[in-house]
Amino acid sequence: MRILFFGRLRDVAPVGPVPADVRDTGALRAWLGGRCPELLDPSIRVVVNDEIIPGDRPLDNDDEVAFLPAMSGG
Amino acid sequence: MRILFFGRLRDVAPVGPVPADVRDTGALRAWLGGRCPELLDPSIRVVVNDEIIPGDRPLDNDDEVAFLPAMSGG
Amino acid sequence: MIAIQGPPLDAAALLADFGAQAAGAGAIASFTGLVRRENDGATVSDLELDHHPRLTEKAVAAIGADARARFGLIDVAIVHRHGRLLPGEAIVFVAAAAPHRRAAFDAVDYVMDRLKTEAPFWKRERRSDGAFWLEARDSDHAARRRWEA
Amino acid sequence: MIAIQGPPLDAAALLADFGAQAAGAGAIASFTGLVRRENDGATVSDLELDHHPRLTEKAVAAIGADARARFGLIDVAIVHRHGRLLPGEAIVFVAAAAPHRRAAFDAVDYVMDRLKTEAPFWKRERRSDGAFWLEARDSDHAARRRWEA
Repeated sequence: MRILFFGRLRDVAPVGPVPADVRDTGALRAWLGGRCPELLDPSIRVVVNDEIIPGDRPLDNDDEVAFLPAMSGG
Repeated sequence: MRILFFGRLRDVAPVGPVPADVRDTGALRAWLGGRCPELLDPSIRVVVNDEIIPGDRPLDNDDEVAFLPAMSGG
Repeated sequence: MIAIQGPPLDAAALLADFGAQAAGAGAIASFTGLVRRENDGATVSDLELDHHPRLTEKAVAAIGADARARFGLIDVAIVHRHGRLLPGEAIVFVAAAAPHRRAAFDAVDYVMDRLKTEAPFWKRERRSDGAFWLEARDSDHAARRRWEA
Repeated sequence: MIAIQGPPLDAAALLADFGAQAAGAGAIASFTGLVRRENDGATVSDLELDHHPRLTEKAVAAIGADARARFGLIDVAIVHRHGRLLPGEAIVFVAAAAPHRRAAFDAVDYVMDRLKTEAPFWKRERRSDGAFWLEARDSDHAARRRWEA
């Protein structure tokens, strides 16, 4: 599983292997949030394979999961 | 006295010498309006020597009088 | 930059110059008005833009100065054509530079509303169905009133 | 034209291309957002623009398509930088071509409001007093809400 962090999360997000029993976006966020509480902020969006996931979704080994903080283009 | 017409007034405005007893903007407008009633339209602005004249103003031989219909720039 | 000029009016070149001089701006808004190819279903062949050389320049400069003061602009440009224009040619270019986007947007909008209703220009459109003097529409006057009070 | 790109972003050259292709338009509005030299009284040294390569392009294309449909545009362009930018450099260029000016103005305004609040970009400003991730302000969210309902 590939995990990407954007914006200010790049500076604070945890690195290291994800335990094998983390098999959906909810569990992943909870596990990462235990190491970096900022990831639990409800404004942070979770994206799997370029699609924003509002709820929960199972994860495979070849999924790419991205954590996006509040956006500010323009 | 030099008299200029702009916009659609160029197409309709009277040509010819102004009588010697026309000595202010009100009299000029009345005299011209007798030949071209369009000049009596209250939306038409009278300009003397590059200055818009809201009321009446005496005229000299070396004045330039311009009649401006409704404007539409841009 | 305020100018009333003959051809060519190159909007992109004007934006390049304007941007190069607007040091410190965070926002540049621009507007280009063009001669349309069709109006009311008729084909436009050309547009004749009549103006009063000195009065027009004075009126346009006053509109620019008002916009600069009202919106706290870093800079403003109004370049307006006169003479005969063909479809697709630029009639007017307006640009405003400001620290933030709202002021830049509003300033360009405001300048256009004032040009449409108050600047001494007169337009005759020659079309497949005749030649017509264009006047500001009711919507132009309504737009102009948004800036009052 | 929709593009997320590295340097250079030349707003004037983009306006030239855009204008050349917007046949039949009566109005072209544009906006250029630039890196400011100062913010909150501190000197800005550079701006880093992070993005999500595929998602960002998709989101920006969707904003362009929405603007085109909503305002009946002839054409729309959104060109956005990523990477490291210096003060004075352009972050974003937006242009809209329409038959009349109101649609062109509103479309550019709308695109900017959506980019500010919804486009997957993240900005870190390096200034004389530190490095700060910028987020959309309350005024940006309020501006975005103007287009709802």
